[in-house]
Amino acid sequence: MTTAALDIAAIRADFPILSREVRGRPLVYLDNAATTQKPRQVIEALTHYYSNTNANIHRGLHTLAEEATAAYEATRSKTAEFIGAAHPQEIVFTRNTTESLNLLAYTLGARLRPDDEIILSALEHHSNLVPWQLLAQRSGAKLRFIELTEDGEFDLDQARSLFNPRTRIVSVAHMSNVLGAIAPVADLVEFARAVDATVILDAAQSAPHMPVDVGALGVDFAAFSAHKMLGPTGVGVLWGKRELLADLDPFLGGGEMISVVNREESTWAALPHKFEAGTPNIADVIAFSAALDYLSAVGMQTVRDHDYALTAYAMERLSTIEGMEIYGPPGPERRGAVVAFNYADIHAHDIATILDSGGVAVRAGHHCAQPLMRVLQVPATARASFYLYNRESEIDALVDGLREAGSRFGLSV
Amino acid sequence: MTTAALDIAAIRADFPILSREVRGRPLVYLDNAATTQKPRQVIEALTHYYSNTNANIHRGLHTLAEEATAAYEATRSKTAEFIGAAHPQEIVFTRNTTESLNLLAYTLGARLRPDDEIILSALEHHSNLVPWQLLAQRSGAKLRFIELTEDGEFDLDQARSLFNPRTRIVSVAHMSNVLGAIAPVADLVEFARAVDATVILDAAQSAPHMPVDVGALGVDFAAFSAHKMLGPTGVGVLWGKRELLADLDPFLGGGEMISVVNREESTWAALPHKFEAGTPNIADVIAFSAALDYLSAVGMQTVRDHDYALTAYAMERLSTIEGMEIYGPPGPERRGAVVAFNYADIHAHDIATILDSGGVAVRAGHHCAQPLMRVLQVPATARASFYLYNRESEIDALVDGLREAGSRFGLSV
Amino acid sequence: MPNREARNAVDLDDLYRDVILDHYRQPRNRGALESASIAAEGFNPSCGDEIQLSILLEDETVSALRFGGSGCSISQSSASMLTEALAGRSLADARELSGHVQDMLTDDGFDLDQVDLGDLEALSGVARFPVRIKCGLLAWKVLDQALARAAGEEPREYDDIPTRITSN
Amino acid sequence: MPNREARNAVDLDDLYRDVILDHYRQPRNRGALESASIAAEGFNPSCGDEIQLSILLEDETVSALRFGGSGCSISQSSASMLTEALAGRSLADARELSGHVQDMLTDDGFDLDQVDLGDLEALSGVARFPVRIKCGLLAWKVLDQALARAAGEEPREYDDIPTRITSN
Ligand SMILES: Cc1ncc(COP(=O)(O)O)c(C=O)c1O
Ligand SMILES: Cc1ncc(COP(=O)(O)O)c(C=O)c1O
Ligand code: FES
Ligand code: FES
Repeated sequence: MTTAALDIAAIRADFPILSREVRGRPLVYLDNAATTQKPRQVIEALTHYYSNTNANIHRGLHTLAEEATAAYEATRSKTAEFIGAAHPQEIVFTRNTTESLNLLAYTLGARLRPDDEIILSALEHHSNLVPWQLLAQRSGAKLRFIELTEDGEFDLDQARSLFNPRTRIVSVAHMSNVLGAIAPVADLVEFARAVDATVILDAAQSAPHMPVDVGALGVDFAAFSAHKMLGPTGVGVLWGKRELLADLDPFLGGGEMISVVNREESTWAALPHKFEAGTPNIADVIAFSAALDYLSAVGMQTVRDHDYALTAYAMERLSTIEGMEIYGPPGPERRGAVVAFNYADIHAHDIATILDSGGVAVRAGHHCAQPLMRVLQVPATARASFYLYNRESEIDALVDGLREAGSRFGLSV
Repeated sequence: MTTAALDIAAIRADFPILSREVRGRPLVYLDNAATTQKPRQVIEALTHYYSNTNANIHRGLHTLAEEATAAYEATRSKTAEFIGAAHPQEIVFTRNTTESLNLLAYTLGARLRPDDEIILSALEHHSNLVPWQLLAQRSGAKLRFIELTEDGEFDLDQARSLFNPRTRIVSVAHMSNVLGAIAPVADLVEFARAVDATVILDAAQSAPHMPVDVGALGVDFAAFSAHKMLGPTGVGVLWGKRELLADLDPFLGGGEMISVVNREESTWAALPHKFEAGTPNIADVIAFSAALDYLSAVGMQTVRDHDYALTAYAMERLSTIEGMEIYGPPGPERRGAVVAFNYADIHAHDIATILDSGGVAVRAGHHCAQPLMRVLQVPATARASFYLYNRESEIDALVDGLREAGSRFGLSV
Repeated sequence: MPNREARNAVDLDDLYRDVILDHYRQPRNRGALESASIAAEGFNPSCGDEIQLSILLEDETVSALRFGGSGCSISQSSASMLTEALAGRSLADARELSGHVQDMLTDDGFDLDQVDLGDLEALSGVARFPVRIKCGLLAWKVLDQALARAAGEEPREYDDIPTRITSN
Repeated sequence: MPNREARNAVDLDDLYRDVILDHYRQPRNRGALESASIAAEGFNPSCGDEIQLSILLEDETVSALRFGGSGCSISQSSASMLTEALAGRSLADARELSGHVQDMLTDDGFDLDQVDLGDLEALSGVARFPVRIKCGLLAWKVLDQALARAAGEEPREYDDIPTRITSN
C-alpha cells in the first residue's frame, strides 16, 4: 500500500465518530460514497461560527455581518482554487449536487427546443438523470444514452455516434458511484466541441477522490457536494465558466439575487449572487472551508493514491471469496474507491444487515442508479466505499462479515 | 414589561455569541429579523450529530443511517406539531423560505394560464415577489398588489376588490419584515375561498415570533426558515395541505424523490420525499429540532409577549427623539418585533455604522423590499428587530447610539 | 469481548431464524394461480423488491394462493409463510391473522403469548431491525389490499409501500 | 472603560472627518451640466444609492463638472470632493488622481505621504470600514467610466457597482 504518505492514525484521531461503537463493535465506516465523516476541524468551524460571527450576509453593515460575509466569500475563493476555476465568481453554492444539476436543467433547459438532444450515460445517478427527464418533458428534447462496455466503462465508439448537430448538452458522472468507472472526459469534450454542445460533469464522486481541475478538463459546468468530501450537509457547488453562467437566466428568485426590484420586473445581481436566492446556508459554507483545507493539506493526489491502494486490496480480498461478483472495471487504475458487489444469491440487503451487526457500514440497494441495475441485470448490489481514514484492517472486517453472511446462508466459505 | 415570564439572564446564558464584544463593546444584537442567534443546544446538536450519527439517510441499512433517518424524520414530526400541521408528510424541508416559495411558483405555476392572476401585496419581501415575477414571465399570468393604508397595513377594501374568478394564487407575508404589520389572514382566506384561489403564507417572520397554527389559519401553504427561529442556516420549511402537495408535480429531480426510474421516465416517491431531491441538509434539519424544543419550552405566546413588550418600549423611546420617523402600525398590538425608522436626514447606512461602533447591530437598507421603500418614499431605512434574548437595556444602547449619530450630524439631541 | 459477540450473535439469530432461512431457500407456493379470484402486487420503493399474490377464494374462504416476486430473505420468506398460514382460512380469519402479524412487526407492546401464530412467530425478531420491518410487512400489505377488495371495500393505499390490485 | 471608548471614538472620527460632513451638508457642484461632453451614472446595488456625473471637457481638460444622486454621507461627500478636485485637470491628470484615490481606499499598502490629495485625504479613514469602501468608491467608478469614454476606450464594466454612460 502507498499509505506511507498518510498517517492514518493521526487522520483517524481527527474524526470523532470513528471512535464510536456500533452494535458493540468499533464502527467500520465503508459508506463514503453516500456521505463522508467530518473531521473535528469542520465541526469546530461550525461551533466557532455560531458562537462568534453568526449573522446574515451581504446586506449587513454591522461587524458580525461583515465578518460572516468575508468568511463566506473566502470559502468561495477557496473552492474556486480547489478545482482550478478561473474566478471565484464561477462558484455558486447550492444545497447539493442534485440542486446544481437541476439549476442547469432549468436554466440551460429554457433554451432547448423539441428534438434537441441531451446525452447522458447508462450509469448515471438519478440526480443526473431525472432532472433531464423532467426537462425533456417540458421541452420535448430527447435523451440519448452512452452505453457501457463489459467492464462497465463508456463505450467510446457508441458514444461518438450519438453526437450530432442536434446535441445541445452532454452530462455525465465523472466517477460512477456504483462502478467507480472514471469517464473519458477528454474524448467527450472533443466530441461535444465538434457539435457545439455544452459539457456538464457530475463531479459528486470525483471532486472528493481525485485531483480535479475544471480548466484542464475543458468542460463547461461541474457539480459536486460538500458532504461527500468531509464538509457539512447542505452545501453543493455549481461551477460554470463565467461567460456561460452570466448568460443564463436566474433559477430561483428572491433576496440577494436581485439588483433593482420593481413591482412588475427586476434586474439581477452580478455573478455569482444571481444564482443564490435567499439566505444561503452560511454556516455550512463557511465550515466547508475547513474541509477544503483538510483535503488540501493531505493533498488530493495522496487521497487518490490511498483510495487506489485500498481499492486494490479490497478487490483482491473480495475476489478470493467464492460466489463473489464485483462490478465495474477490473483493476483499480480506472476506478475510484467504490466496490459494488453481489455475493452468490444472498440479497444485498441481507448482506448489509449482517455486516452491520459486525459494525461494518456498507450500502445496499440500487444506489440511485436503477437504470444501471437493469444493465447489470441485478435488483441491487452491496457497495463498500473508502476514504482517507479507512485502512486495510477495515477491509479485513468487511471480509470477515461476508464470510459470516455466507455461512449463515449455507454457502461454503 | 411582561418579561416576568422569561428569565432573560438564563436565556442569554444559552447563547454563546451574546458574550462577545464588538469594537470593544458588548454585542447588542438587534438584527433578528435577518437571522437569529443560536443557543448552545442547537450548536451541540450539530456537534453531537457529526460526532455520533452522521450518515446519509433513507436508503441506508446500517445503524448510523438508521439513526440519522430516525432523527431527521423526528424533526419533520416536530415541525408539523409546532405549526399545527395535520401530518408530518405535509412538511417539506428546503433551504430557506425563498426556496419554498420558488418551489410553489414552479409547481403551482406550471398550471397557470395567461391572464390568470396572482395577488401579492405592496410590502412583500423580494423572496415573495421575484419568484412570482419570474412565473408571470413564464406563464403570462398577471400580478396584482394589495395596497397599504397610511399605517402600513393591508387596505382590506382595496384587497377585496382584487379578487375575481381569474385569481389563482394569493401569497402574502404573514408578518412584514419592515413594518412588522401582521396580515389579515382570515379576511384574505375568505376572499380567496370565494374565488377558489390558493392561499400562501410567507411565514418567515411570523413562525419565529408568534403562535402559528396553519390549520386554524385556513391557508393552503406556508413557508419559513429555521435560521430566523434559533435554528441553523440552510433549512427552510414548506408546509402544504397533504392533498394539495400530493397533487403537484415534482420540482427538483434526483435521488430520494423517485420510486421507479427508467431511462426515459420515472415515478415519484410518496410525500414528502417527492419534494426532497438529493441528499438533504441532514445535520441542520436534525439540529433544528433543538431550536423547536427551545421555542416550545419557552412557549410561543411568551415569545410574542416578550416581543410585544420590547417593541412597545423601543417605539416609546425612539419617539422621544426629534426627527425620528418610525414606519408601520402605530402601536405594538398589530405588529411584530421589528422597528424600521429613519432619523432626520442621516442616511440609514450612516446610522448603522455609528451604531455598530457602539456594538449595536441593526440593519440598514431596503430590507429586500424595494417596492415598499418606494411606497414609503425613502431609499432605505434602519431597522432594529428583537427576539427572546433581547432586553430593555439593549434598546437603551440603541437610543444612546442614535443620539451619538445625531450629534455627529449636527442635530440637536 | 465475549459479551458483545454474544449479544451480536443473538441479534442476528433473532432475525435469521432457521424457519426464515428455510422458507427463503425453499419457498412454498411459488407461482401464480391461473384461476385466481384476486391478484395483487406491491413493492418496496426503498429497495425495489416486490411481491405478487394470487388468491383463489371459494365460499369466503381462501382455498389456494401463490406468491411471486423477488427480494431479500425476509420479504420472500414472509410471503412464503403467508401462503402456508392462510390456506383454508376464512376471509375474516385471514384478515385477523394479517393484523396480528403486522402488530407483531410494528407494535412494541405486542404479546406473543396472546395468539398462536405458528411458524409466523419466526418473524417476531424482525421487529428488532427497524430498517427490515418493511421487508417483513410487504407481503401482508399486498394481502390486505387483496382481502379488502374481496370484502368489497375500497383497498387502502399505502404511501410507503405502493400496492395495487392487478386483477379480480 | 475609557480605552475602549477612546478607540471607538477614534474609529468613527476617522470615518466621519469634518471635511466629509461638511461636504455632505454643503455639497459643492450639485446639479447637471446641460452642455456636458459626457454624462455617466452608477449605483451601489447593496444600498441603492446613486451618483450621476456630468463633465464638460475642453482641450482634453475637465473644465466643469457637476454631480447628482442620493446616498450616504460617504458617497455624497466623495462625489462632492471629486468635483472640486478635478476641475481644471487634464484628462491624464484626472485619471491618475482617480487611481490614487481608489488605491487609498482599497490598498493596505497605500502611502498617504507619497501623493498630495488635498481634501480628498479625508477619505482615507473609509478604508478602515470595509463595508463603506464601496460608498467612497462609487463616484470614482462613475468617473472612470466617463473618462475612459472620453479617452476613446471601451468603458470597463464593474460587476459590483453597475455604471453606465448616459450621454456623450
Ligand atoms: C417576510 C420574509 N420573507 C422571506 C424572507 C426570506 O427568507 P430566507 O432568506 O430565509 O429565504 C424573509 C427574510 O429575510 C422575510 O423576512
Ligand atoms: C455520481 C453522483 N451524482 C450525484 C449524486 C447526488 O449527490 P447529492 O445527493 O449530494 O445531491 C451522488 C451522490 O449520491 C453521486 O454519487
Ligand atoms: S430489502 Fe427489499 S424487501 Fe427486504
Ligand atoms: S450606503 Fe450606499 S453608497 Fe454608502
